[in-house]
Amino acid sequence: MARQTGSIGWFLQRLSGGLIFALILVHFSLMHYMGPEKRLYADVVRRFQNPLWKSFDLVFLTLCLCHGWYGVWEIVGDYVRSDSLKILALILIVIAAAGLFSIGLVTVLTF
Amino acid sequence: MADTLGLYTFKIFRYNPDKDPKSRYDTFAVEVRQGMTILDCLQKIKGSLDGTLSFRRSCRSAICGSCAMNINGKNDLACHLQVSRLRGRTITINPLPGYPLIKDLVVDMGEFYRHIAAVMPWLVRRSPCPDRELLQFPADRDRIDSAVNCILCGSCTSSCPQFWFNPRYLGPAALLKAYRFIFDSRDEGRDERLAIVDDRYGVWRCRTVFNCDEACPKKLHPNEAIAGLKIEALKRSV
Amino acid sequence: MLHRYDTVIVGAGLAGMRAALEAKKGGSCCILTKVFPTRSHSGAAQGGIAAALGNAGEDDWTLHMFDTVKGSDYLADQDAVEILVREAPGTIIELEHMGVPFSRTPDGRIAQREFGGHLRQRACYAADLTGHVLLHTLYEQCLKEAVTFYPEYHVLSLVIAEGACRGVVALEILTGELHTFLARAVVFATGGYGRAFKITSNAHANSGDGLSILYRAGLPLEDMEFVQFHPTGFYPSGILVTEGARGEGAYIINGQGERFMKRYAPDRMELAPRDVTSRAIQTEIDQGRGINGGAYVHLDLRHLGPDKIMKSLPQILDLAMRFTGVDALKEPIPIQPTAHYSMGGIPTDNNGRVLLNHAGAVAQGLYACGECACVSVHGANRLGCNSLLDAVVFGTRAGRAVLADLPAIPRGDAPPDSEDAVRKELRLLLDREGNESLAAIRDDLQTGMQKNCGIFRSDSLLRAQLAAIGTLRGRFERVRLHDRGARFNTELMELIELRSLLDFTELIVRGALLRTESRGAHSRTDHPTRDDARWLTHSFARHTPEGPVCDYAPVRITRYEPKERKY
Amino acid sequence: MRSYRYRWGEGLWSHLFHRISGVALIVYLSMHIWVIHHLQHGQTAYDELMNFLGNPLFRMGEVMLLAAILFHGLNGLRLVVMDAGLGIRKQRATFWVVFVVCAILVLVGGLVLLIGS
Repeated sequence: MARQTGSIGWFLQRLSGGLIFALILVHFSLMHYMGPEKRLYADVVRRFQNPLWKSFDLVFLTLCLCHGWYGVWEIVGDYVRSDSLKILALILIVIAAAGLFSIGLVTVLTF
Repeated sequence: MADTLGLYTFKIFRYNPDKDPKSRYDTFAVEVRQGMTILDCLQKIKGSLDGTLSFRRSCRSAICGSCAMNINGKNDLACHLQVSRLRGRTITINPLPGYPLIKDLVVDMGEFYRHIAAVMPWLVRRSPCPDRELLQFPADRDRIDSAVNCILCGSCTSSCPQFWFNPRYLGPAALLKAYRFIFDSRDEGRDERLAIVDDRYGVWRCRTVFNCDEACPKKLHPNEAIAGLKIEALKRSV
Repeated sequence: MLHRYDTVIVGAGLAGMRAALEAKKGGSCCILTKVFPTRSHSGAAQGGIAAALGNAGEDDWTLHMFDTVKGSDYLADQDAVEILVREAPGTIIELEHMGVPFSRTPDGRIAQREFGGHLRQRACYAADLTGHVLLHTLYEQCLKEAVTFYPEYHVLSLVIAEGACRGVVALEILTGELHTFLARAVVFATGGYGRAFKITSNAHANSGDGLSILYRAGLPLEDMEFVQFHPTGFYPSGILVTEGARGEGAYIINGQGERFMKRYAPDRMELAPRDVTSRAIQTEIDQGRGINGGAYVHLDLRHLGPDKIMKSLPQILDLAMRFTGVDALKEPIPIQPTAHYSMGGIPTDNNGRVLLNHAGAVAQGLYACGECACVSVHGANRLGCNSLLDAVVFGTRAGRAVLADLPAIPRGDAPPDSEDAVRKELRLLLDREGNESLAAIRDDLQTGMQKNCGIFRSDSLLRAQLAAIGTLRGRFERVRLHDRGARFNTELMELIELRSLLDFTELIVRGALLRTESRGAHSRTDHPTRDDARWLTHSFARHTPEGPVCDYAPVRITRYEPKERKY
Repeated sequence: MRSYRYRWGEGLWSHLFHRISGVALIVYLSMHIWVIHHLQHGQTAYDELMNFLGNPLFRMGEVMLLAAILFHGLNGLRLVVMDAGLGIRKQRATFWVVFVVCAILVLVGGLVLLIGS
C-alpha cells in the first residue's frame, strides 16, 4: 500500500470544524432561543421553502456529516489494529454517512 | 547543606520476567538529605537495601538521558529531580510507559530508536561543500535550537497516548528530530524527509494531547515542531 | 555466541564513533558499548572544541600548539600536539559539514569564545552543549553509514592468540550471555575514569573499564598519575559548570568577596589553565576563605546580564537551579573543584596504535583513542576544549590506521576456550559468599582517593592510600551480590566496574608516589617545584606479580623548550 | 508487557472530552436527521413527536447537547489555533479558558433553555 498522507483530511477537518461552529451557533440559537414558534411545523416548513435557508441547511448537513464521520474514522484508525476490522468500519461509516445524507437531502428538498 | 528532610517512602515498580509471574510494588524507606535527587535515593536503595533493583543511569547531570522514568505519574529524569520539589512523603516510581518492560525500571527502547533512525536524522547535502564552514545565520540557527537540545531520553514518546495505542507512530521525539533537519538551513533533504513524516503513522497521528511538551525534562516543545511539520506537509500536498 | 567483524570498536563516544566512520570504509565494523551511544559521556562536554579557525581575531596553529604545550607543563609530546592542532581547523570544518549545529557569528561563521589557557578566542561551541551536539551528530553519521551497534554490551576481556589481539569477549547486559567478537582490528575508545574520585564531573559509567582490561592483559598504562580537577563543579555534587562560563567573563569570588585569582594568575585571572585555577580554589578553601568558611567558593555570572547568560549558558542556568537551588541570574553559584579528566591512559603512537612498552613497540591489531588513550597531547594538564578535539582528531587517525593496517592483518580464529576464563570469573563474582557491600567499598575508595590523591598530594597521603587500596582489595573478595540473575544485572556490572577502579587507582597512586615533583595537575606539597632534569618523562606502569612497576620514557620535544610556566 | 501508568493532565482531559463530545454529537446528529425527517409525514406526526420530545428528560438532553456543542466547538477552535503553531506553550491555560467559558455559557444557556420551556 502506498504511503497515505493525512494532510488534506486534516486540513478539511479543521476548515469544516470552523465553519460548522459558526453555522451551529446560528442554527442552535434560532431553534432554541428565538421563541417557541420557530420550532412549529409551519415555521420550519416556511424556512425550508426559502432557497437561502435551503442552501444553509444543505451546506450545514453536508459539513456536519463529513466532519463527524471523518472524526469517527480517525478514532477507528487510532484504536483498531486489524486491517479487516478497519475495512468493515469504513464500509459501515460510508453507509451510515450516505444513508443519513440521503434522508436529510430528501427532507430539505421536499418542501 | 546536610539538613535532613526526613524519611520518605519510595514505592517502586518491580518486575523480573525471569522470576515474577506479575509485577508488584516494593516500598523502601529512605532518609533524605537536602539536595538529594531521585537518582541519589535509588542509588542509596540499590547500594544498601536491595541490590537487585534495576534502573539505567549514567551522567547524572541531565544530559545523557539514561534515567528517564515515571515519577509520581509524570515522566522525568531521576537525576535532576530534587526530592524536596515533590509534594508528599511517598514517591511512586514506575518505568516509562508504553515501552516493553525488561526488568524493574528498565524498558526496551528499541522501537523508540528505530523511529528516530527512520526520519533520516542526518544532514543531507547534494551540492558540494565549500572548503570553509557552510554559512548559517544566527536567526537560522535559532530556529532549530530547541530541537538540537533533545537528549533522546524517550520521555515524550512514552507519554503519548497515540504511541501507546500505535507503537508504529513515529512519536514526538522522532518528529522533533525530523524538524531539526527539515528546518536546518544547510539541509537539502527536505522533500524526502517530509515524505516520511507526511504519513498516517507520522505527523498526522498526533492528536495534540500535549503530554509530550509536559513530559520533556529539557523543557522542549515537540508540539511546536509537529505544528510546523504539519504546515510544511500540507504545503507539500497542495 | 561468535561474531566476526573486520573491526570491532569498544565504546561509542566521540572517538569510537569517529573511528568507526573511517574503519567502516575498509570492511565490516561494529561498535560495542555498555551504554546506548548517545548516552556516552562525550555528550556532557559543555564549553567547546578548540581550533585555530581565526573566526574571532587572528590565530594560527603555532599559537594553539604553544598554548597546549605550555598548558601541559611541557610534558606533552610535541610532535603529537603539532598533529592535533594542525588538523584541528580541518576537523571542525568536517564536523560542520556533517551537520554539527555550532553557534554562529552574525555573518554566519562558526562562533568562537575564550577558554582557559588559550590566549586566543579559539573555542568553537554550541551554547553550552558542545559535546552533546557533537555526539549526536556522530551517532547520526553512524546511522547514515549503517555502522552496526551492539548497545549495552559490556566488554570484559581481550581475545589474544599468537601474541596478537584477535577480538574481545563481551557480556550482553540484557541476557547475561557471553559473546565473542572476532576482529582483525580492535579499537578501544572507552573513556576516562573520574569515578575513582568522590567528587567528580564524570558519569557513573566512567569507570575506566578499558584501561583495566588492557592492564590485565599485560599492557602498560601511561602517565596515570595525571588526573585533572576541573575548577568549577557544582557544590556539593561536583557536576560540571563549563569553563565557557569563565570564557564568557564569569568571576570566581571567595568568602571575602575577593576575585582571588589575581593572586595566582594575575595576567589570565579566571582564564588560567585548570590545574592552576583548581589549586587556587582549593587553597582558598583550605585556608578558610571559602564562602562562610565552607568547602566552596562562588562563580558569579550576574554581571554578564540575562541575555548573554540565557543565550550562551542555558544549560548551566537550568542545572544551577536544579542542583544548587540557585538562580544564576540573581545569585552566584556555589562551586568546588571536581575530578574531571584523565590525561593518562593507554599509550599509543600518533596513529592510535597501542604501544606494548615504553620503548615504543607496537601491538598488532590493537588501537586506542579518546580519553582512554594517552598519545600524549595533554601532558600533565589538558587545556579546556582540547579533549573533544583529541577525541575526534585521534579517533579519525586511529580509524585510518586500521584502514591502512587491515590488508596486512590475517583473519584468525578464536581459541576455542576464549569465553571460558571470563565465564569462570563471572561465576566466581556471582556466587561469592561474604558480608561486604559493594557500595561501601566503592565509597571508601572514592573518598580515600579524593582525600589522599586529589589536588594536593604528599608522600604520606599517597602511602596511606596505597595501603587503603590493598585493604579494599581484600574486602572486594568478600562482596556478596543480591542479584544473581542473568537478566540485566546492573549490580554485577557495578561490581566489575569496581574491580576496574581498584585496578587502576593503584597505578595512579603508585605513579604519583614515585613522581617526586609538581607538574601540571600532579601537585606534591612535599615536592612543590617542577624537576625537568629528572622528571621530564612519561611513566609506563605495568603489571607484575609483585604489583605495578613503572618504566619511564623521555618526552618528545620539537619546537618549544621547557620554560617556567606563569599565567 | 508494558506499563501504561500515567498521570492525566489538562491535555489528556481535553482530548478525552473532545472525543466523547464528538461521538455524542454524531449520535445526536443521526437522531436529529431522522427526527426532522418526520416533517415528511405532515403536521400531525411532527407535532406528536415534538410533544413527546418536550418532556423534561429531553429538555435536560438539550442542555447536554449545548454543552457538547460548546466544548467540542471551543476546544476545536483552541486546537486549530495551536495547530497553526500559536499558543502551544499556553495549552494548559487555554484549556481552562475553554472550560470556564464553556461552563458559564452552559449554565446561562441551560437555564434559559429550561426556564424558556
